[in-house]
This record gives sequence, structure tokens and C-alpha cells, in this order.
Amino acid sequence: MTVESTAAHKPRRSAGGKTGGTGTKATGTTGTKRTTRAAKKSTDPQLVQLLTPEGERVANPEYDPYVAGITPEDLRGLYRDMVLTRRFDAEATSLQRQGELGLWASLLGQEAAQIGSGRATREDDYVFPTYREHGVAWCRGVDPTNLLGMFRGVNNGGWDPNGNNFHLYTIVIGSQALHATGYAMGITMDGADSAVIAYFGDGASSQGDVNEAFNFAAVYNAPVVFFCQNNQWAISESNEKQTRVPLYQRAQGFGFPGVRVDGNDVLASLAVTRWALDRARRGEGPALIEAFTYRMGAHTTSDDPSRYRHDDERIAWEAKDPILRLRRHLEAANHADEGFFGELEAESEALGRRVREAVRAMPDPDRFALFEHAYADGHALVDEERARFAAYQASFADAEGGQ
Amino acid sequence: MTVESTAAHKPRRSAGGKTGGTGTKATGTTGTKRTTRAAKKSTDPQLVQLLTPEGERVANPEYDPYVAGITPEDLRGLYRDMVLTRRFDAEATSLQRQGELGLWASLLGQEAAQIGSGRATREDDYVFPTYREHGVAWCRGVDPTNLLGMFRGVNNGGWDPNGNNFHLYTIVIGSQALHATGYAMGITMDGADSAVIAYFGDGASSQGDVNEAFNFAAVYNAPVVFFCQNNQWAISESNEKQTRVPLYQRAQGFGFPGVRVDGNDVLASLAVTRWALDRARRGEGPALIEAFTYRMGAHTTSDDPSRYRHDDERIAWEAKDPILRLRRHLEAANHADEGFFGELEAESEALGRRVREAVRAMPDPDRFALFEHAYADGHALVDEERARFAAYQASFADAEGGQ
Amino acid sequence: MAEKMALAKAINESLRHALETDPKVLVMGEDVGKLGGVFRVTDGLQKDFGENRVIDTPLAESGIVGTAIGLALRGYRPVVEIQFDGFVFPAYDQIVTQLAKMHARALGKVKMPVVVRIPYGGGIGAVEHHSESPEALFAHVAGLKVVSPSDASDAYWMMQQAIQSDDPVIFFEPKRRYWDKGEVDPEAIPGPLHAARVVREGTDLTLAAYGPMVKLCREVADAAAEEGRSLEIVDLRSISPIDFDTLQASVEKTRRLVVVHEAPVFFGSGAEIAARITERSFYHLEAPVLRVGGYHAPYPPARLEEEYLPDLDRVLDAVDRSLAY
Amino acid sequence: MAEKMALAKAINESLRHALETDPKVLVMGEDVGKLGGVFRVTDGLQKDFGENRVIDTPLAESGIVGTAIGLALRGYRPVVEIQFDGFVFPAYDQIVTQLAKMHARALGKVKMPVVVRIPYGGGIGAVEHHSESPEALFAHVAGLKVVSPSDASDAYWMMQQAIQSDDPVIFFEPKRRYWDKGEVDPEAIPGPLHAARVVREGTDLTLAAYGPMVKLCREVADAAAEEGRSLEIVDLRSISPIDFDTLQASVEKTRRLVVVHEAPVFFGSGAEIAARITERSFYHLEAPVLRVGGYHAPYPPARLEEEYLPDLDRVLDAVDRSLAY
Ligand SMILES: Cc1ncc(C[n+]2csc(CCOP(=O)(O)OP(=O)(O)O)c2C)c(N)n1
Ligand SMILES: Cc1ncc(C[n+]2csc(CCOP(=O)(O)OP(=O)(O)O)c2C)c(N)n1
Ligand SMILES: [Mg+2]
Ligand SMILES: [Mg+2]
Repeated sequence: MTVESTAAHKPRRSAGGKTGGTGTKATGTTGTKRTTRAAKKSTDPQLVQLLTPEGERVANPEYDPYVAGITPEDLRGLYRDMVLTRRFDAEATSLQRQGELGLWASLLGQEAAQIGSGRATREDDYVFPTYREHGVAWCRGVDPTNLLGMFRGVNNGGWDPNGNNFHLYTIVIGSQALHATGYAMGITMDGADSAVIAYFGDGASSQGDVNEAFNFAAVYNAPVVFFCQNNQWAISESNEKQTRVPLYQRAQGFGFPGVRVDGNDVLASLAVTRWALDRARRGEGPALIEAFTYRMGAHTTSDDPSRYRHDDERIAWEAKDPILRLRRHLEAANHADEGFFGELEAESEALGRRVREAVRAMPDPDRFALFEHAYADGHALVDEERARFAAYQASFADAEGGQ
Repeated sequence: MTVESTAAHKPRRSAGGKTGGTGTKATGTTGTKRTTRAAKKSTDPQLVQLLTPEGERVANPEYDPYVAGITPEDLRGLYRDMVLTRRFDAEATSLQRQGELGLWASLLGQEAAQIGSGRATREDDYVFPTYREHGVAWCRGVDPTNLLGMFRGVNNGGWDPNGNNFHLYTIVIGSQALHATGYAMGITMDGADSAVIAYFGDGASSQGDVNEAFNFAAVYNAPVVFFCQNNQWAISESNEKQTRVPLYQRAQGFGFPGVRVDGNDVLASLAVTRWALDRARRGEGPALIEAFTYRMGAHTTSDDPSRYRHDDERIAWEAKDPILRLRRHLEAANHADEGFFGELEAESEALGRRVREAVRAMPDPDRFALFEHAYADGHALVDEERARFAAYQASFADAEGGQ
Repeated sequence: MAEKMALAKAINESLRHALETDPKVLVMGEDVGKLGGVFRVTDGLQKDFGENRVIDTPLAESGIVGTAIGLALRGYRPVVEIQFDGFVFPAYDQIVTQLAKMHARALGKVKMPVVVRIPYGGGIGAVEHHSESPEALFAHVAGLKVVSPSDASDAYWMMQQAIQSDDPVIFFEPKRRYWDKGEVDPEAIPGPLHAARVVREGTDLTLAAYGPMVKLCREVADAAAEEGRSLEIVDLRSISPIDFDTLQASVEKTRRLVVVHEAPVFFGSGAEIAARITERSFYHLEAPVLRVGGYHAPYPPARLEEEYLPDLDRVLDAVDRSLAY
Repeated sequence: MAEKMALAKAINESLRHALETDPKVLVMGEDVGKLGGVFRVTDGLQKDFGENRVIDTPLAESGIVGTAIGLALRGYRPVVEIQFDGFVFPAYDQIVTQLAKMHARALGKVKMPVVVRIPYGGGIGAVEHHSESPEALFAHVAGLKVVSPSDASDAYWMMQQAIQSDDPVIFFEPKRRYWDKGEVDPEAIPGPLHAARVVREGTDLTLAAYGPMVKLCREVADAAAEEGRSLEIVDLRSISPIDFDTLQASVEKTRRLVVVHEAPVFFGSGAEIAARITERSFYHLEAPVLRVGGYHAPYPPARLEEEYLPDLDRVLDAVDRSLAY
């Protein structure tokens, strides 16, 4: 399967006509001095794929070793992860519609990229997510209801990042790539063999911070894997508004490898991420993984994708659905029976119910939470403002009491 | 001549031992999916060179066409440019020592990179310099004494950028790369065929802004040439603290060509820059040129390079001196006689004298200049402060007058 | 001919007018094209003026402002959109060290007619970074002008004037008022961009505000009127410069001043206003200038923002405290 | 045992002590290694503590602060150097949106013990961007602490305390005082990091200052004493929080206050101080709080900086104006 059609790389205002940075004039043909040739070669990227959309397992001598030991049970586990993540995500979307959440950023369509990469991490690894990595959070054992606090508006994150080595969601695009790199530098200093994985989107690749992170990681040879979920859209902007060439190629310019993986293939995502984490642990430094996937829903519940993209596109991608694909494989290989699917269905419903109930029971924060945690060691002005606020609040109580 | 020894690319804390992002493990060998192989190939970069340090003209089928029409007179012109630029630079350094300038950033050693690239520009092209492009300013016809105002402390730049299409010096590292890109986008919008050249250093390549500029330029296919003078040092930091792989390779990851040129070879610098500007004009988009050169002096007159580098390094580079190299060529080819060199000597001295006199005659700005040009359309607070300041100053005059 | 329209629509019309009348005007930003921006302020503009005039940019704020500077050097007049207040910071370096200083650096030989539009402020129940009021961080910086309209008519006209200005203007749009409607007369003759306006006359105390808080101040004045207190409201409109003459005249009449803004009080606009008005009108003030604004804590999650933002009661409380002197 | 040393050396000694006593302390920045920083503040540290503890970074301020945040998350206590005041802006986004807010975002579950050292202020005849005083731009941001020592002893101790603080501290070093010597006693028991200090007692008027302006205020007080006027000087030391109690006590004694800083007056520290002291001590003030500082214009070229910076005459002029009320 090739997907290049959805990743057109023509520059927007090329007066020349040639696309993609290929220097085709007579004098532009020697490859070693100029990077032209390599760039040209790789504008026709090949995805790493281990499962076709039809669920057929295809051999890949390079990455097969990373999933060699995988059992039918493991496969069912990955399937279960994806199904439950999707169920959780759907529940959150509907909770937003019911007014229980202020906003939701759905991962619909990106389950394989997230579960595959998330399951590749080791317990002592550390994850730096964006705001959409609900599936990765699931793999890390973060209680999914924890993710909902910020979308409900009761906190700005708030879970303990060190509880599951899963950092807080970061909204300012790209910032966390540097945090991940710094954390990874710390791992090296500690002499540990853990690794870090930093998630970001195709849009984020344009930010200075992400590129600085690439460079710091390369220079310090930091054990960090950059995992870019290219879901084809940054809100309303498609890939060609962010980049002239496929994103995985960016890594090369900083001196580390980049790989494009089929992000709708959970097995390939798992294998490639294991490869990258392994080499990071071994001290071979950073790698960039571009997981080629698709945001099947809106950017967030506030978004209206009909303004900027056609339905056909989504429909085409539905044929590559990550969950369907693994189900076909499981069924064809007789790795799962009706019982399994039935139980999972029930488990899904239970999860949905639990999430629904937990969200509805989530109390509004106490108003004094305004002043909590602005500082760790206290701040005189905050103390003063808190005291004034308390007196002000008390004045209402007095007034009411006095009536 | 190869110069790779001065550009060691070993990561700083590689626990693995392999250098330069080359994935050498068994599964890391297929080249199309991963960019590993291309990165590996190009860690042994070849310089574009047309004149050896000994002044011998070497053939280069790719870039020869760009200097095919060059006459002995042109060569003498390039020589004269370099000599006068060096003379000007030396004068400025000594004026700093005499206290006439507060600071000076010398270009000593970088004459060929600057004159070669500067002479490649067309009148309608636009140049965005750092703070060290005295040679480029010379090529653009900027009166060199204009450059001294900011180093003397009488202004922060102040020449008319549109007078010679030579933008003001920019001190915040990397900022001007974005201005250059925006300017180039404007050229495209105007339907003009001018081009832009943005200068910056090896250190600057680490800044987010420079990388964002690469990406904007690529996405909008803007006619901008990024000219990185890799003078081996960013103050006290050598190349391997900024980058893991040679800088010209960065371009590839953004989808445009990168070339490394011998920055001490004025002919090669001219040819490569002409190539890049030509293709930009033709609508083929940006290119990155890494001019491999050496800062023979201190970072600025405030710097003490003996704290961080050995003399041997400078001595080794002296053998590749850009001016000496062209002189050898001119002499060997009988393109210049004693008379030429003698006249140039006299012209140099005259330039030095003129600069010296101009600087000494440069008046301090009027104190009311404080308030000038903060805004183009005025600002009430500035008016108020100016009026108060005037009254305050007048109070001294009164006091003195009254004595 | 006056027409009633929402504040967001007024800006849209103003941008449209500028794009029509001056071929050098450009609109740039994330999602400003087909989507029309997340608030639809640029709705329909790309369709009518094309991708070369209404430009979807890569997701990089420093790049957006930095290339806008280059476009201005080429003679363009870019109007840049920052998607939300909290995302202006990646562009802060380009704004502070380049955009603000270029004209002075060139001793006046180049101009920087760039407008940076920032939807700002809270009250819409948004997630982190989507509700901040960072205007003080721009007002402190010489070389910038900072304005914020409070209604549709001002939004229309101030945008026209900001685009015509040869100085960079940071244009703070009160996002929670985007949907509020008001009369806009595109044939009116507007007052100066940086003039404050007395939007309600009163005798007992002056309320000074701008952007989203002007509407709140009107409600406060209504409530106070019911208690027999006559409040004057000055809509500052411009935060750099501040029209202290108009404000001073009001304060010297009412002898009391309360400044209201959403931004944190500490080092906020209210501080500058209090300091300067106290200096200008020391003997006229019956009470210290009081300030109502945000607390010295990160903007809270949505369920707490009503506690954080100035509201009717908090402003009335400050009014009471002032009148008690 | 007390020793006389330059302010820069005091910071060097303080960093050395921290590196020695806490293996989690790191020093990071451009040229902090072999060169010892452009002001030699980190001189010799890399030699003694190695490249893993004293780290030369790529030239990218956002990267420096961003990776420092990651290192702090891993349990390190990075002390980051920004080479000059004007170069902090590329890091401003990481400081404002991440460093300042991370602790609150995590509801206290992570800490951000990062010190950002910034040599600041003018008076050394430097080129553009090398002489600015951007402290107000940090003080307005909740989550940060902002301090500035005025002498060698404070430089030593405040750096110790900043490193020990679990909150991010923006540490403004008065670069023109780097070479001024003072007694440093590494065995003393220091006062609190955020306490102001009355450094000279007086009865007629209070001068409030911090960092480089404290020395100027001493000269002003000397000159005023010759004219028979007794000025009290409060060295604020901390700009966020500000020790208003100490300042208020002084002002209620002298009844007059002049605030002096190099930063532009408009939206500067003086505004906050004037507003708050006026509110706290309304009935005690005989004159409005006056402010002496920079003008609302880009920092001028070196040959004009003496006109721009507060000096003896300008402060005395403000003292006279205050006393004339
Ligand atoms: C610095 C910054 N600028 C703008 C935004 C607003 N914004 C939120 S998500 C988004 C698009 C992100 O696209 P991408 O990186 O592809 O991630 P995706 O949402 O597709 O997962 C934008 C522009 C932001 N959060 N931060
Ligand atoms: C944003 C920013 N950070 C730091 C500095 C201080 N500084 C001035 S020059 C320089 C090194 C620049 O190195 P490079 O880019 O290689 O240019 P070169 O001076 O070698 O020509 C540094 C760190 C600055 N000017 N701007
Ligand atoms: Mg995306
Ligand atoms: Mg350099």
C-alpha cells in the first residue's frame, strides 16, 4: 500500500514547476556535495508496514525481529487496548456533547500509532504527550478519567507525572519536545538505560522548539524517540502547508535516523518504536518516527472539518482503520473467537459507564484552589491575595448570615 | 584539500561508540525507509573548491560554468575587494584599541566567503547580514564608515537598508533569517525575479528561528539563499557543540539543497552563490550554502580566544588564507603585476586613513535623539517624556545661566 | 450606512475593506484561510482575495511574525493572527527585539506597519493558555502600540487605523465579546486611535477599563445607579499610549478611580494608571486608585474562572471601598 | 570567614559551593565552559566539575530553558545562564508558559527548581540588546520569582537560596556592578531571599531600588545629606514578591517615596510599587510616589546611555520634586 497521494509535496508557489526540492538543472546532478539526490530519492517514501489494511501479515526483514516473539495473546492485548481506547474516546466525545466536558480532542483513527508505540515503552521509560495521547496514557496505566479533568475544566492536568512516567498534557505546540530531550539528557547523566518518547503532530514539526529539540538531542546523543503522529491535518491545514518533504526526512538533517511507519498498523508501530527505543537505550541517540495516520474526527469538539476537507478523504481512510485491520488479522489467523470479541464488547461498555459516572461525579474545585500551587515555596503576594479573597468571600457569608 | 579534521562530528555522550547517527546494527541497513544511509554517506563531505590553497585552479564541471566568463580584471577586482575589506577591518580593530570604537567584530579570514557571495548578488537582490558582513557590505556599495556607527555607540545601525538593499546588522542571533524569508515571499508576490541572501553563523544554525526560516522558505518556495559562514566557532563553542553532522546537510531535511563550499576560496564562493541565486530567481526555491571558513581573530575585541583554542589551529588555517590564495593564482597566471599590487597597497592606506578620519569626526548624537524614531507616527508618552526631558535639561542651563 | 453586526464580523469587514482598498495588505496566520480562523474572524477572505493575500502559515508563531517583518520591509502591510493569547509567546522575541525596534534601529528609514491580532481574555470556558490577558507585557515595550476595542464600531475603526499606522500595533480582541452586536457605520469619521472615550458620564467615581471589561463596567454603573451612585466610565481603548489627559479630567471631576482589567493586578495596566494618575492628580484624589483584576496565579481551569475574573460584585466592592475613604 | 571579592566572583563562589554540595546542581548556557562565560562568572567551574555538570549548550535559548525544564523533571537543579538581558526573549515562551506554570499544572506534583541567571542593565557602553532591564516582564508572570542582588554578599547568598528554592527564580545580575567588591561571609546566616533591607536609615524620604541602582541611591543619599536631607534607602532585593511590609514601614516614617530603576518607567516596577504603597499608605504620603527610570524608547546607543539611565542629578531632581509637595 502506498499513501503518497495524501501527502502531496509540491511547494505552494513554485514558479519553476519542478516539485520537491529536486534540482534538475544540468549542473545539479552530483550527489555528494549537494544533498539533492538523497532528497529526491526519498520524496517517494515507503511506509514500514507489517499488516496490510486487509489484515495480512507482510514480511519485513528489518522490523520483523522486533515483533518476533509476539503471541496471539499479545495481539489480542493490542486489539483490546485499541478497542477500549476508542470506546473511552467516544465516551468523552459524547460527554462533551452532553455538556459534561468543555472540550475534547479525539484520537479517533490514531489508535494503532498510540497503542503500538505506547506498548513499546518500558516501565522506566518516560512519555511526553501532546493533548491527544489518550491511547498512550492507557498503555502507561494512567486512569483514563484522569485525562478528563482539564477538558472538564476542573484542573490543567493535575495527575502525578511520576506516577506512571507519563508527563502532563502540553497544549503549547512543541514545547514538550524540549522537556523530553532534557529529561533524556538527565537519564544519560544518571547512567540509566531508560529512554524517553516525545509525541507531537505534523503541525508541531514547524515549531522552532521541535527543531531545537532535534538538535539538542543529536548533539547530546540523548536517548529520546521523537514520535510524530502525522494525522494529515493541523486543524484546517494539510501537510503541504507545514512541510515541503515528508516529515521523517527532517531527522537526517540533524544527524539521526528517521522512519515513516504506517500509523494505522499497530504491529508496525510497535516494532519501529521498539527499534528506536532499543537503540536509544544502547546509547545510539535519538530517532524520529513519523507515524502516517489520519485524524478521522474533528480537530476537537469545537472544530468543523467540513469547512476544509472532503468526506471522501475520511472515507478512504476508513478502509485503513487500525482496529478493523487487526481484527481481520486475528480472525484470519484464528487468534480470537466470538467469545473474545463479546467479552471485549462488555468490557468496553463497562469502561464507558465507569468513565461517564466518574466524570459526572467530578466535583468542581474549591475556589481557594485558585491560589494553590502557584508556588512550591510560597509567595507573599499570593498569601495576601488569598487572605483578601477569603475576607471578601466571608463578607458574603456575613451578609447572608446577617439577613 | 580536505578539511574534515576541523569538523569532528562525534556526539558528546555517545554510550555506543559509533559516531554520526549511523545506524550500524543489523536491522539498520535498508536505506529508503530510514535516512540513515544518506546521512552516513554525507558525513564525509566534499568541499566545492575551485582554487587550492596554493592558488591552483581546479576543474569542477558543476560549478565552472558559473565563473566561465570571469576575466583577469574580475579576478583582480575580487582580490582588491578582499584586500580593502581586510584593511578596513584591521583599521576598525585598531580604532577599537584606541578607544574610538566600543567594540569590533572582525571578519579576518572570512573575506573570500563574503566577497565571493557578495559579488554574486545583483543590484536588485536584497541582503540580510549578521553583524560581521563587512565584506558583503563593501560589495553592496555601503560606505564602510556607515558600519562603524553602532560599534562606536552613536547609533544602532542607522543606514538606509533600501539605499543598497543591504539590511541593518542584526545582533539577536538568527532573527534575520526569518526577515529574509519574508522579504523573499514578498518578491514572489510582486512577481519579481530578484533574490534574497541571508547570512548567519554556525552557532546560529541551532536557533529555532533559523530552522523556522528554512521551513517557511521551503513551504513557500521563497527565493532566498541561506549563506552560513561556518567559521568553526560560536564565541568559545566549536562546531560539535552546535551540530552532530555537517551543517549543509540540514537543508535536506527541509526539502532543499545544501552545499558546502570552501569559504576561503573566493571563486568557489562566487560560483556556488551564483548557482543558488540563479535557481532562486528561476523559482526553484531556497538553498543553503555552508561556507567552510575560519574566524582568524577573536570573536570580537572583547573576546580572548586563548581561553578556548590553540594557536596551532589558527596557524593551520593561515596556510589557507583567502587573500594569499588568490594572490598566488594571480601571480602564477600573470594576471597582475607589481604595479597592481603597489597601487592597491596605496589605495588600502588611503582607505584606512579615510576610515580613521571619518570615525574620529563622528559626532556624538544629540541627546534628544533618545526620543527620535521610537515611533513613526508619534506616541503621546514619548512626547510627554521628551518635553519633561527638555525642561529638565533647561533647568541646568538656567542654573548655569543664573550663576 | 450603519449596520448592526457582531464584533467579530466588524473585524472581518474591516479586514475585507483593507484588503480591497490596499493591495499591500495581507492577512496571515494559522487556519486563517479556508477555516476562517478558529473564531471565523477571517471567514471568506481567502475565498475572495486568494491564497496570496490571505495566507495559511506553518504552525510557528515566531516564523509568522518574523516573515511578516520581512514582508513589511518589502512594502507589505501584514495583519497577523495569533490564534490565542497564550500562543503569542513563541513570537515574543521577534515582536520585542525586532518588530518594536526596527524603525528606531534604522533611524526612521524603514517602517513596520504590522498588526498583530490577538484574541484575548477569558470567560469562554476554555482550556489552559486560551484565556490570558498579556497586554502589560507589550505595553512595557517601547516601539509597540497596544490597543483593545470594546465594541463592534471600535473594532471596525480601530482595525482600519491600526492597519494604516506605520507603527506595529498589537491588537487585542476581546474574544468573549466577539458575538456581541453593535452598530458599525463604515462612513463615519472615527476619532483618533489612541484616544480614550467617556462612555458614560457620572460624578461620584471613575471606572477605567478597556476591551472586555467595558461592558462589565456598564453593568456595574447600572447596579450602582440603583444604589444612587453615579459612576463615570472611561473606555481607554489604547493601552500604549494611554490617554491620560482624558482620564485625568474624569478623575479630577469624580475624585475617585477604580481600574478594571482581567490581567493579573501585579505589574498590570492598573499599576501604571494608578501611579500616573496619582502623580498627575495627587491633590484631587479622595481615595487611592483601586485596582480590580486577576490574581497572581496562573489563569485557572474553566470551572474556576468566574472566581478569578472581575465580576459585578468584585468591582462594586472596590467602588464601595473607594467611596468609603 | 569573610572575604572581600567582586560581585561576579561571589556568584562564581556560590555556584561552586552549590556544585560541590549538591550533585543535582548543573550549570548550563552558551560559553559557560572553557570560556567561563563572557563575564567569567562561571570561570573554572567546568574544569573542576566536568562537562556533564557545567554544560556548553547549542546557541538556542528556548532549547536551553526547555531542556533545563526536562532536567528538573528528572530531579536536577539546573542553573541556566542567558548571556545578556536582550537574549532572554527566545526563551520567553518556555519561561512563561512552561517553567512558570508546570508546578501549578501538576497540582504541586512536580517542582521546577530552575534558576535563570540574566546579567542585566546598562552602563557598560555595550551595543544593542546588551543593556536592557526586562524584570517587569517576568514579575508580571505568576509562578516565577524574580530577584536582583545589589552587592557581593547578597549575590553569594541569594544565589544559594535561589538554587535551593523549589520554584523557578529569575536571577537578574547587575552587570555593571560585577567588578564591585564587597565582603562575603560564606558562614553567615542569611536573611530570607525575598526580604527587603533598609541599607541606610533616614527620615525625610525613602528611596527604593534594587540591583544596580542601590549604589546610585547611596550616592544620592550622600549628596542629599550634604544639603541637610536625610534619605532612607530600601534595597528591595526581590521584585517578585516585593516586600511591601518593609517598604511601607519606611514610607510611613518618611512619608515620601522615590523609586529608582533602569527599566523604562512605563509599566515598570515603579508603577506597581507606587500603586500598592499609595493604596497601603494613602494617608501617610505627603507627595505622590515618584519614579525615576528609563524612557519609553529603545535602549539608546552607548554614547547616549548616560542620558537615558537614572543618575545622581535625575534622582536628586525627583527627591526635590517630592520634597516640594
Ligand atoms: C504555540 C501554539 N500555537 C497554536 C496553537 C493552537 N493549536 C492547537 S492544536 C493546533 C494544531 C496542531 O496540529 P498538529 O501538531 O498536527 O497536531 P494534531 O492536533 O493534529 O494532533 C493548533 C494550531 C497551540 N496550541 N499552540
Ligand atoms: C539570541 C542571542 N543569543 C546570544 C547572543 C550572544 N552572541 C553573540 S555572537 C554569538 C555567537 C555567534 O556564533 P555564530 O553564529 O557562529 O556567528 P559568528 O560570531 O561566529 O560569526 C553569541 C552567542 C546573541 N547575540 N543573540
Ligand atoms: Mg496533525
Ligand atoms: Mg561562527
